[in-house]
Amino acid sequence: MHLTHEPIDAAALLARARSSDGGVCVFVGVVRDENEGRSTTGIEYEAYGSMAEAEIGRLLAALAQTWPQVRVEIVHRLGRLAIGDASVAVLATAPHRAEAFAACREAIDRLKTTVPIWKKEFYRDGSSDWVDPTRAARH
Amino acid sequence: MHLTHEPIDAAALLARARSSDGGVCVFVGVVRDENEGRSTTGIEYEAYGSMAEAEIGRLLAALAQTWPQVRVEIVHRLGRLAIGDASVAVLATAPHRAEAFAACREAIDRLKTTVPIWKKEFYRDGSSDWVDPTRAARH
Amino acid sequence: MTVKVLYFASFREKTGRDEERRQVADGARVGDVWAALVREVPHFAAFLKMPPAAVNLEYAGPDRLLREGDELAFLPPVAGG
Amino acid sequence: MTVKVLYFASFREKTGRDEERRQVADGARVGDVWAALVREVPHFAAFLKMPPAAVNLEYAGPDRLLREGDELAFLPPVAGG
Repeated sequence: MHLTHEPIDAAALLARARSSDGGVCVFVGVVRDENEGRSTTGIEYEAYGSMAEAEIGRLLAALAQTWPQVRVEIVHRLGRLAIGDASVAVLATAPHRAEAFAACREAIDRLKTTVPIWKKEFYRDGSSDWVDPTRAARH
Repeated sequence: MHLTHEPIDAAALLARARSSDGGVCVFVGVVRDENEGRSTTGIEYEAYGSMAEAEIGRLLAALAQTWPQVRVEIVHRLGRLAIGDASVAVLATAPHRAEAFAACREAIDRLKTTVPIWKKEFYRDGSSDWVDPTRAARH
Repeated sequence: MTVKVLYFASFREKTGRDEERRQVADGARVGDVWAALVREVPHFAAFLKMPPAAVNLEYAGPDRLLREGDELAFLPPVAGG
Repeated sequence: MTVKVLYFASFREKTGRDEERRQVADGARVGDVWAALVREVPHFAAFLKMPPAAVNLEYAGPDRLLREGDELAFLPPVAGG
């Protein structure tokens, strides 16, 4: 439901904003061509699918508690992605823009720390490695 | 350049994100069906066109000072808009998401207070009025 | 000398004009033009202070000196987005 | 009793398996299974503490009691988005 192996259609997501909503905030995460100074050629996303769906569901429920007037949608892509591909899209629509921004930001921040999805980076030198944000934080 | 009488194509805006950017934040302002409790049927946007273009240019220059790695685009629509139409779109792309969110938010906040654009709301009872945010703030 | 004065949105509707050429004294400032408008235009008479103004597409305060051919606008509260 | 243990990403590659059925003692907790894995799997022996774990699709701490048929997973640091 929130996970897909197909390319993310952020434009279609945008088109789903309700007419009663004045502010629409969309965040799209895009595969970069480098990370921490190393040139990358692509990323493979792997998920604990059933738990990731459940975690995103709990995340959306928590956001609805905090911002009852905001509607949030989350789509995360899995599998092998190339540079420039969208890996994740978050849509938040709200009567006013402050809530749309806040909910969108909170959604992507929490998604990145709580939803069981992992990424393996492929480097230009042919090597690859699983990304470990806890290790990066210690740098 | 930043002002248009044509419908805003937020999807086309999204598609212009650079591949080196990891975070893309888009804000779209949509014409609502009510404001401060009054049912609305549409909005007419009017601009001091040449100054609005210049102000948006200065706004973008200021954002580039604050966030040299962020690229921001702004499009504002003018003329008569219906409920659900996009009135403004802001795109901010950046290597990391924190900057994309911050620049996008700052752009729309400053646009709404400094760029000479005005809106006349049309109400369901047939009346209409120019929106005055300074008056609303005193409520 | 002559300056061009522009009116937008509610100011355009209240004054019934979108543009006019005004004769102003040499050395006139933005505030002087506003003072004249307050005397001429009933809608402006109720204003407690000068609204934001722009000279040649940039915001300008009441002390800004005007020059021949300047484009001057008094701006209703902006409400874009 | 038997529980199902899942491995993902780096844990899947290091253990060479994505899923296994393990016999655990009645009354076993999540931390007991981790302790057993630390003894069996060289990669896990280097861990200073138990990584995040999930039982039946929800995060669970080391004291969580296991029941017959539970689905248990130890999770490498997540890095979605």
